[in-house]
Amino acid sequence: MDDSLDRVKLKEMLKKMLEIRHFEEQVNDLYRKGIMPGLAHLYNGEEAVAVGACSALAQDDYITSTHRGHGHLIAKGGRLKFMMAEILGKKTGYCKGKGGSMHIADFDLGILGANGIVGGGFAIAVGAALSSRLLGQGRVTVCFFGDGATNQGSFHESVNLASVWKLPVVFVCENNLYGISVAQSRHQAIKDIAVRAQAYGIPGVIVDGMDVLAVYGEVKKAVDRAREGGGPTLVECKTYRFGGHHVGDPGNGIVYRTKEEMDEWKERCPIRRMQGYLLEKGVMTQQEIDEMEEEVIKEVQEAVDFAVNSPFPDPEELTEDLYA
Amino acid sequence: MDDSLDRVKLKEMLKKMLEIRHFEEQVNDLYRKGIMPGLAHLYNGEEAVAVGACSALAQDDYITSTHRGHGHLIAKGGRLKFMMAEILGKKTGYCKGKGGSMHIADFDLGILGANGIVGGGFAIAVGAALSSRLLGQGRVTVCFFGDGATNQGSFHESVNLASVWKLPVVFVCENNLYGISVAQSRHQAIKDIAVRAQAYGIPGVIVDGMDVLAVYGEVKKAVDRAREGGGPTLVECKTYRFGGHHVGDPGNGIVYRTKEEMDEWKERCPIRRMQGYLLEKGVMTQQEIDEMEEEVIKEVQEAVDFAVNSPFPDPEELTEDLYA
Amino acid sequence: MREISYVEAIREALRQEMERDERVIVMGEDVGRYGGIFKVTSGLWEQFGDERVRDTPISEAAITGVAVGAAATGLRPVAELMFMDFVTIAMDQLVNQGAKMRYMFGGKAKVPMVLRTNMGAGRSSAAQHSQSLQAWVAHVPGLKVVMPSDPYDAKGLLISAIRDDNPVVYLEHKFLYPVKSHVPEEIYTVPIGRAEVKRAGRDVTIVATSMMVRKALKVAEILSKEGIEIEVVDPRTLSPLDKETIARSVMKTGRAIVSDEGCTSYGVGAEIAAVIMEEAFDYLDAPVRRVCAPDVPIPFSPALEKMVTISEAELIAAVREIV
Amino acid sequence: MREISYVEAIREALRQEMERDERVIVMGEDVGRYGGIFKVTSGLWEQFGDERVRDTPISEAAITGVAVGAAATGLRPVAELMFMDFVTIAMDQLVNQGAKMRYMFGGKAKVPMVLRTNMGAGRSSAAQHSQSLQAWVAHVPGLKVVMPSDPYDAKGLLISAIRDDNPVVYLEHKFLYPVKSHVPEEIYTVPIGRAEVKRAGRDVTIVATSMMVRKALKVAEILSKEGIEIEVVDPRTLSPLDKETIARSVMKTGRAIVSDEGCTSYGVGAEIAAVIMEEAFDYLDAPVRRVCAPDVPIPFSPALEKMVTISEAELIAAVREIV
Ligand SMILES: Cc1ncc(C[n+]2csc(CCOP(=O)(O)OP(=O)(O)O)c2C)c(N)n1
Ligand SMILES: Cc1ncc(C[n+]2csc(CCOP(=O)(O)OP(=O)(O)O)c2C)c(N)n1
Ligand SMILES: [Mg+2]
Ligand SMILES: [Mg+2]
Repeated sequence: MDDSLDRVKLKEMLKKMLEIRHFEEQVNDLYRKGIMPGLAHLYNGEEAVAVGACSALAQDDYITSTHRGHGHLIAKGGRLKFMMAEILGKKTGYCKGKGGSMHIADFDLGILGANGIVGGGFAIAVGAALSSRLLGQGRVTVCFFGDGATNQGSFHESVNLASVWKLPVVFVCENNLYGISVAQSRHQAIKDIAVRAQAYGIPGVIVDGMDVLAVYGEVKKAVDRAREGGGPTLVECKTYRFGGHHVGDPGNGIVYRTKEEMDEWKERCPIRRMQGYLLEKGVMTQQEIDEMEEEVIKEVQEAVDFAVNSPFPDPEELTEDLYA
Repeated sequence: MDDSLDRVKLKEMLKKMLEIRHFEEQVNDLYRKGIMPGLAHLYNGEEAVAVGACSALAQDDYITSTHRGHGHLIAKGGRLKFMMAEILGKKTGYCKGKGGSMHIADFDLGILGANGIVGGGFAIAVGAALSSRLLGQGRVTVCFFGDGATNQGSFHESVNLASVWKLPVVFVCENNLYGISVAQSRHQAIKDIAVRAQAYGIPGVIVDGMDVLAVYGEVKKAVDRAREGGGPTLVECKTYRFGGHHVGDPGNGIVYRTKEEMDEWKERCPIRRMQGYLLEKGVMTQQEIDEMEEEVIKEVQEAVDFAVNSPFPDPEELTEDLYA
Repeated sequence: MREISYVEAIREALRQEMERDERVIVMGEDVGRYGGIFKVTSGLWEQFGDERVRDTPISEAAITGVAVGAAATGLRPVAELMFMDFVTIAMDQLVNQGAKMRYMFGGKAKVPMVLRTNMGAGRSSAAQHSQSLQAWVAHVPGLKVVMPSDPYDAKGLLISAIRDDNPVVYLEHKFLYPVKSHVPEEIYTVPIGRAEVKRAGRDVTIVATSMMVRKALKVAEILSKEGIEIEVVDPRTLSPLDKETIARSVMKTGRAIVSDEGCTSYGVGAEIAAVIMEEAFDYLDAPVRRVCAPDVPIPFSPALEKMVTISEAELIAAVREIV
Repeated sequence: MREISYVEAIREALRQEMERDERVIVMGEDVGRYGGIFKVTSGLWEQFGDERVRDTPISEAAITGVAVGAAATGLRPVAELMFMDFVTIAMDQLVNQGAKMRYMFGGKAKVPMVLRTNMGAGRSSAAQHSQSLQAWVAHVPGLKVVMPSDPYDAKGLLISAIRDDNPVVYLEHKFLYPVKSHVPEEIYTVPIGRAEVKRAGRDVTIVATSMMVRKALKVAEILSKEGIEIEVVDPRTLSPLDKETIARSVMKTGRAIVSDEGCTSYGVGAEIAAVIMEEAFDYLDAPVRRVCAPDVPIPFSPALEKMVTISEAELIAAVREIV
């Protein structure tokens, strides 16, 4: 167990993972009920990555997120009710309903936004790191992205720039083995995305993305290194999405994945694993865990209620917020 | 000495290098005299790369070239007079004057074009390789590019695609240590571009780009491998441009390079080196070399005369050649 | 008469051309076994296999550039960008390479490729999955740009596009995919560069693109009951634009509305309005009205998004203003 | 009165703003010690050093995207693209990220960045180093687009652009760089969104952009001797466009020519022509004439290139046609 992690923090990590899981289940439910407009890309199964990584950050550190962003936002402190309201297109949402699931941001929490463009966040993350350096702020940016995104030109340009300028940014790859339906082996001829670090002369590490403490440990090292001026690191987290590519993906992605593979990964549920660890180490009792889950369920339900009961934006808001 | 190289071929390699050198000197001259419109990026110093690589290709193999393309085109068999006429904007040029120095192509020779966009040729090369594979042609494509171009997103996307599809393409990097004024150490945090091959699970090799036989040898291996279905290779040639970035670059690039560095590299002139080799091995006598050079000078002069005496395009040609 | 949907018509065109010509291939993200996220290429992978129906990495620039290179060397690739919003990533390959290659090389190259993608808002997909950027590509010499508005044209224009020796941007509309109409089973072409009068009328011309053609036809139906006869002209091709057919209609009606789903300013409506003024100024009884999208990014919330997707009511209001 | 060149005016604006505000930084290819290939940033690296005057790798997408990210987090970056042709590589970062960030996030972000680049043909640089793609960026809500036509506006508009809290595309013209005129040494701003009547006249309005303003002024001079008085209106900003000033002029003259160096079809001329028709239809005595570039890529050969760079003679011919 990492010494920097006290009991409070450990519990918080579990709580965040539970929040993500239950939040996503509600989103899925709202989609099925026809209450959520559009689609959403759920984070179930990958909770350890967002929570492990964000636990290594201070409040004013930055993150950039992706189309699969709910987990990152919750892990960085995003308020469930404003998120849920946004996802339902409500005036009370983080972006007044203008953004939706793929475009939630909270600059006060250093959340520079989810992104609908695969690879859209890389350069923004590097830009934030440049600000931090030139403004002498000591802030570190964590840039989240998937395996599929590592084939975008913007990955290459951005990591190269960050490395040659030695900027304080940590690239956290969620290798969930697929970009929509295309398996990693069919979109790149490498198994470990971490090897791509060598192309930029930066460290590349591989970590079990189903183990929140392992993710925390590696990202923490990278964040410390970045903060001390050591430049970027590429951290590859091996993980898996339990659901489909988005809420509308038939059979949770059974068209391109086998049931065996899905079951195998579900066995490695990061939440169950963390619970086992906390029980084993005597940090929490089963009863405490159950209570925590109850509380989370309640919080998420409150967020849903808030969102459902919130009004839609007014027509005159259409042209607001375009120019500063 | 590579067995596949007979005396005829060795002499041809020297001749091509001489053609490039003298051709470029004439281009420079035409620029200084105000006869050449626009600018041109000369290949002096890098002759061994183009000639070594193209010597490993068959006539119907493909190349894609760059803004610094004269050398590649000559090496692949481009006709000097049509090239020179194009560079002067004449109707008799390869592209009827529409392209100029940065846009010469000869599809009959497999020359898919120089390119004004740094990084513009990568995907085209991969596309040609895809054609070759699907049409069962067994053609290999050599894609030329500079060190600076390896920071473009298109490099990454194209090499990745070629590697995962195992296409017959060889990526030949001319690492001349600078992208315009920016030294390699200031545009990427790696010394050997060949390491970038690891990001795609393909072989990456480093070769002395001032040694035409060394270049030939490595590219030949890569071409054979590609033709046999082994997929792409990244070949990094360490080289140097003797002149400035383009004909108008003050002091041959002295603003950002030291005289010592320039002199040191000039000592390693690939043409002198090849001449020494041919003399030493008894392939040619000094007199034969001198005669060859005379002949080349004459040929280049003929190209200049042809170009200078050719007419400019007619006004009605403006709207021709736009749509097929 | 057989009726099939727009998405089926596109798929049929692809299948028939692939059967006819081995050089035609399909490539893009998730176009293989998954059949494309809008199911356009569904079934093609099963029929033609991995080599000719190619899933790509998420690399829009390479997808487009590889299509350019492949087209220049003997294939006839049909590349798909999942959403038109992603053409932003591929503009160099499309515009600097694909569109200009032939011209720069003095006619030495030809680039017979099709870039298929879709435009249109209304699915609560927000600002990066809803754009209608046709004005950009139509501004580029060397490209052809087509926008079929019904299943018949969808099939015929795609076959023309595949057979065309130039790069053609083929723009589908998300809301047209399920729309059905008569489509012959046999192969036929709809010529690129030819507009069509989709409904004749004497009072007002509506020049409409893609989905707006459907809406204009409905509006024509409605207003016909009031005695207002609208002529609906569908350019079908934005570039090269069939100015004659458009001008001829306006010369007859004297009034014109242009409706396209791109943003109004510097959009398709501006060009068509300018052309009408140039070609039919003396016939115009009123200024050409643009009924295009407001100049804002596409908002997520349905409450706002419905204001940027042009309604029939807006068209009706515009007609009433100028008749 | 001090006269300096356009390039010096731009440089002075950069220098003065960098002196005034530490958050202003410059980045781009070869902008540092080399001073930029058109020497715009010459001397800035010496004064402000490596950290604030940053040479970048050849990565236009990252240059633009990093500027977006830096702007959203407290810097005020001025990024340079060496030629406007390269904006093709950066469109996602500029359009999907920079332009939309504020709107998508419901006003939470601001993106005070400037993207400087240059347009215009005539240097025998061929099809990929000569384009004038202003119509593309002007079509994008969330961006502002300015095109100074003389040194005074160049300085004042750049200072405004740097101080603006929105992404501003700042378009220079290669042939204006050496042009000199009066430029005050002190800091001043020229407001974004305000057109200027560069010369008053009663017979014809020429709405001209960038270099075409200069040519229009010369033509006005020449034709004035024949008694034809031309009013030259320079929008200066394409987005937001100052429709009032343009319309007011045309209401006075009744005749208008629009001249911009982008390709004619779907170009800037179309928008301005459409706006004139919308705002001043009843005052128009003739259709608005577009004198823009022909719809071809820029050819290399001077013999052909001179036909795509709009000449004063063409403007004169257009004036004669409509007066
Ligand atoms: C530029 C761009 N191309 C394609 C898409 C469509 N798309 C959305 S998510 C996705 C897959 C992304 O894969 P990965 O990066 O591995 O993330 P994951 O979805 O697995 O979390 C694709 C192709 C997009 N949104 N943006
Ligand atoms: C997309 C793009 N960006 C920038 C340029 C301007 N430019 C022309 S050559 C060059 C340097 C290229 O460096 P490298 O790839 O190392 O090739 P070298 O010139 O050294 O042969 C640059 C920046 C360009 N032509 N295209
Ligand atoms: Mg993935
Ligand atoms: Mg170089």
